[in-house]
Amino acid sequence: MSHAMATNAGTAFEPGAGVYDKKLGMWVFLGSEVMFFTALIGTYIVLRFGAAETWPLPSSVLNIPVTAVNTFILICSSVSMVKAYAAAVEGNGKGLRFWLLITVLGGATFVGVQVYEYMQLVGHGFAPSSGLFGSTFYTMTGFHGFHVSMGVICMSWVTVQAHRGKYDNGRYEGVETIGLYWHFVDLVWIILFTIVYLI
Amino acid sequence: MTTAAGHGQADAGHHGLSFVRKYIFSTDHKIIGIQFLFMSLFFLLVGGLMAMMIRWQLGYPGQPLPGGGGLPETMAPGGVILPEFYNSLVTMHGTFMVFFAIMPLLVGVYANYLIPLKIGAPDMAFPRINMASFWIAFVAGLIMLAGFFVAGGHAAAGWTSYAPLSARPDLSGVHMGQVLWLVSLIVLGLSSILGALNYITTIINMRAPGMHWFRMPLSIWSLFITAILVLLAMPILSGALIMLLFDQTLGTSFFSPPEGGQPLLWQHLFWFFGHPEVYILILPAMGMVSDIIANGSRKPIFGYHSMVYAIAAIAFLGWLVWGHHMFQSGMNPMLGTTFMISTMVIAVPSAIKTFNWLGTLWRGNIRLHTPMLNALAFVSMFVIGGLSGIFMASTPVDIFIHDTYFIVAHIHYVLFGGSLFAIFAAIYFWYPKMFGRMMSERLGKVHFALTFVFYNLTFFPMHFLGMGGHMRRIYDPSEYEFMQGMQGTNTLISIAAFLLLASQAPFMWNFFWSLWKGAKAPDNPWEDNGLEWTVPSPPPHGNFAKTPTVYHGPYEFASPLVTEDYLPQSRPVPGAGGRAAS
Amino acid sequence: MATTEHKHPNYMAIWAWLAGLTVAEVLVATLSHIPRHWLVLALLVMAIWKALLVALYFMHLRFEPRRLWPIVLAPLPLAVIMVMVILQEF
Amino acid sequence: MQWLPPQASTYAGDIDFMFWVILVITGIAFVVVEAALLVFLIRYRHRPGRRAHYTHGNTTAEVIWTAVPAVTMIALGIWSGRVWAEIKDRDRMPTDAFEVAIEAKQFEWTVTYPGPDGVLGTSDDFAVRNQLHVPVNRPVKIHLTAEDVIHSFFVPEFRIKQDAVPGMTIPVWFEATAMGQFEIGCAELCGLGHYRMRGVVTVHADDDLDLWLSAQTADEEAGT
Ligand code: HEA
Ligand code: HEA
Ligand code: CUA
Ligand SMILES: [Cu+2]
Repeated sequence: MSHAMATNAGTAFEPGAGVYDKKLGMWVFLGSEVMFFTALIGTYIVLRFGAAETWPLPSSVLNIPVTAVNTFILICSSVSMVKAYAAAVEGNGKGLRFWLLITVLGGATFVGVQVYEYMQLVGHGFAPSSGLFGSTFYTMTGFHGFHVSMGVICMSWVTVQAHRGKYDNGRYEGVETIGLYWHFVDLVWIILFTIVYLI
Repeated sequence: MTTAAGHGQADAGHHGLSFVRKYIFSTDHKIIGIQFLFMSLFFLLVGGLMAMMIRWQLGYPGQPLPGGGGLPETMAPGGVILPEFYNSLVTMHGTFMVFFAIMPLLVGVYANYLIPLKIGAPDMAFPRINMASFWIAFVAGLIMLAGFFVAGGHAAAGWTSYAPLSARPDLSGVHMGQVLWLVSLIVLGLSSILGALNYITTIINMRAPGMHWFRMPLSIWSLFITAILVLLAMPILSGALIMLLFDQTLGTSFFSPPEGGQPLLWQHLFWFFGHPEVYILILPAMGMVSDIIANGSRKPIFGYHSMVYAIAAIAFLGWLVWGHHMFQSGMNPMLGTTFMISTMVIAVPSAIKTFNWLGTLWRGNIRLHTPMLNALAFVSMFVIGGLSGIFMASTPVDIFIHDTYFIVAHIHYVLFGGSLFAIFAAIYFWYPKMFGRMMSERLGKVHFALTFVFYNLTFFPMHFLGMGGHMRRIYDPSEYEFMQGMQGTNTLISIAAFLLLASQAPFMWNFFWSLWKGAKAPDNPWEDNGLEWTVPSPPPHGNFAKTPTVYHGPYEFASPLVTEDYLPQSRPVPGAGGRAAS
Repeated sequence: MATTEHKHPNYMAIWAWLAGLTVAEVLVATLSHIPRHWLVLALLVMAIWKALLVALYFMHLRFEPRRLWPIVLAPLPLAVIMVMVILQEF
Repeated sequence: MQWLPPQASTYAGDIDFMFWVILVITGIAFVVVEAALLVFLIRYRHRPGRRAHYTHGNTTAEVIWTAVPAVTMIALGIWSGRVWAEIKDRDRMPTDAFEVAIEAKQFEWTVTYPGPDGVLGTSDDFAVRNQLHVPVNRPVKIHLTAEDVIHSFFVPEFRIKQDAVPGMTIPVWFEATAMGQFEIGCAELCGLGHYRMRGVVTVHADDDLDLWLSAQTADEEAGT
């Protein structure tokens, strides 16, 4: 109907970004998330430059191997997410539910390992009040963990909805949208892991 | 695939909704806009009353505040305001005005109310997120108010909350108050971001057929660009606030030097948000004023395209100038020079806008209705505020006037003279659409005249205080010899300020009286072209009975193709449109 | 709503890349004899590479209409400007 | 109401001059805008039967009113930058200056003088509260810092203002041109005593300053 009207209006007219509202909304939201992490990561970079001589070597404080494994887990959960999405597009309800479950489990494991890591670190006397490294480390990884936790909660809900058949018959939009968030959180971790743990 | 048709008509089962779903937890953008209106007017009044206490102390230092005997001992024993309470008042005046009055008035009320109506959409893209945005803002407001009732008093480090004063309870004596200030603004940030993503998505995806980018009214353009600023600036503030909160509570040391933290980092983050923020507070005002001036002049807006580009340019340059708040902060002086140049350049798009407004008036057929009067006041007062910005932008001059009342004068010329006059204009202009009743023109004009006079009497003399070196955020200027001669001016300002508040009485009366007793509003009382005027006042749930089609730009006043001097956007007239249609 | 036009990229291959790069990063980080700035550079390149893989394939940005790109990319220059300018303080 | 305070430092005149220049530029802009506004309001007010002139703009006019402010602003920026660099550029501060250190803290200024050896940071330095004594017609360089929160060192007659930031030592200089006493204000909100964080600069003739300084050191020694 709208196309007929558009011709009436004189010129060919195509509104929008060419993607559906939810996806566009999620991308826009992720733009704001980029700025949020910019504030945290930017602070880290600035403070670290300002105190370059006294900054501890990350590997002397942090447990790199455990976190490397955790990184791998998060990457795997991103793959399972994308598998879930592919299943949803193909209308494969069974695959969708399976891969969503894997994703939720992956995310939950990641958060669990992070909690374990925090407990170890605090046990060794490395806390948020441990100077600039403590401040920035816990704020950045903590807010990333918070994002993963929110993702796990939302993803669990999506899994429940999937069982109720909400995404059957190729109605994949909801899965794709939450997936974007999930991958974004993974992407942030990729950056964080490198600049906080390795550099 | 995502034309307006994809969204269909939302007008289904509205009558079945309970009162609560219809007026409290409503997902209708119009109700949400009105909720924001009531909330932010309330906070405007709160901020105004705090200003009166500030002015009392400055006009009559040390004398008991009339009616202030009821205030607790910790604020004003015997009605005499304490220095720590004064600092809280200044902080909260700025905070409430900026974050809970002007910002929600522009971005909460008018973005919500106007966007779907003006682009021909049934509602926002995400109505439930929209509702959440209001209620989250409401909660933030409550948290902010709660700060007055906690031990140690409310936050008292200025609306800019410079660290380490704001980070160290041992140095400021304020802990819970600062924490609540931080939490409240973090919560508010979430609300703003949810609002912004809604506005952006709606404008990109839900324009009616024929509503090209360059057929959008300037109010929508400015709200769109403002939403982008909100979206990208608020999270920076949130991040900074969170770190400050951790400094307050968890013993981190981002902004406190003993452990290596950087006080200037807070200022960089705050102003990287803060300058875009002040444009968030002016761009929607400029957009709505453009609509109203074209309407009042009965003439197409002068230079529509350059108006759009100027908005975009101001918004973009707004990201590159934050350092002008930090010239004297100890920032690298060479950065200061860079920031000065970028700041100066912002005068150029502002000049374009100003002269285009004048160009719109030129050879018009000017109707001086109340919205138009307020819009004209916006132009003339914003220019004063903008021009005083040039003084401060010049680094050497800023050495002297930084942190003096010259800055306070600038703030109020741009924020009251600019934003608030535009808001008054918008309230008078769209009130008939919102509530289905006309406001009294006579009372409106009285309100305008009194406000205009006392506003200038209040804020213009502040320039002279600033030139005399009068610092800001000073509880009792008589401590300094060089300021003692300024007491007379201070008292004069205070009297004018009290009269300024009193001048709002006709407005409040008009506002509430007209809700019930105002004349019934026709669909298009101002003979305007926007799509919102083609639907009943107030518009039904779902807005348009049938998705409208847009045939030309929004400012086709005095078009030679029709006999009326206006031409609604949805009325097909072949060949109409001028440049705005291209 | 139309279905997506593109066929799915090989997700497992991307996964292998990501995993491989992660291993490479951890190994590179342990090399202590190369100059530090080269090490940092190498790590950053690998991190950005991984981030791009996720954005382009998992978030299928590669297959989205080009009109979406400005929205996605808008924040990045601002982020860079902010950090680079603040770094001028040192 | 008053205009700018008396000038008592070498660059006070430069700053004030910039101020007047900007006042003239903005004054012209102000008059043009407000006059046009008023004239248009009166000439083009609504009259029965009148119809507005139908136009969407004029490119020539727009180019002019874009270009004129652009050129003015950039010129003003470059000019201001020169004056600024003279005052605040840290590499261009006078080297032969009388040097003192000031530490701001809630709510006072601690001024540290170099002592008899004339060098700061040695054991014979001595400190005085809220009293800055400086020579006339000779550059003074202050090493400014803060102990607790941010303060701002402000002497209106000298047209100097510089924040004092904990964790940073910021150089500031001025050269007083008039003898006498001037007030030091704190221009950055620093807590509940911000409004009374007042100090005094006393500008002496050279010999007087030496007298004062040696009197202080004598006191110090007598005290210990
Ligand atoms: C709505 C809000 C708003 C707006 C629009 C502006 C607009 C501008 N502001 Fe303002 N500003 C504030 C709100 C705003 N400001 C606030 C709240 C503070 C204080 C914060 C705090 O510390 O608490 C502040 C502080 C502030 C400072 C810091 C001062 C200090 O602390 O020392 C500076 C310095 O450069 C500045 C500059 C400017 C400039 C150059 C503009 C320009 O955008 C103005 C451009 C407009 C014009 C120039 C007028 C129209 C143009 C013409 C008529 C053309 C002809 C003109 C010429 C040729 C000059 N502002
Ligand atoms: C939009 C913003 C805004 C507005 C409108 C105002 C309005 C006023 N301001 Fe404010 N002010 C700021 C923003 C604003 N201010 C900021 C950001 C600061 C800096 C804070 C800081 O330093 O941290 C500041 C600081 C500030 C100071 C400096 C304090 C100091 O440094 O020590 C002073 C002193 O006089 C002052 C006075 C006033 C006065 C007298 C008004 C009067 O105009 C008030 C008049 C009253 C009203 C405008 C309310 C009218 C109410 C209605 C119309 C509502 C009607 C309601 C219904 C219909 C339900 N303000
Ligand atoms: Cu020290 Cu204000
Ligand atoms: Cu600014």
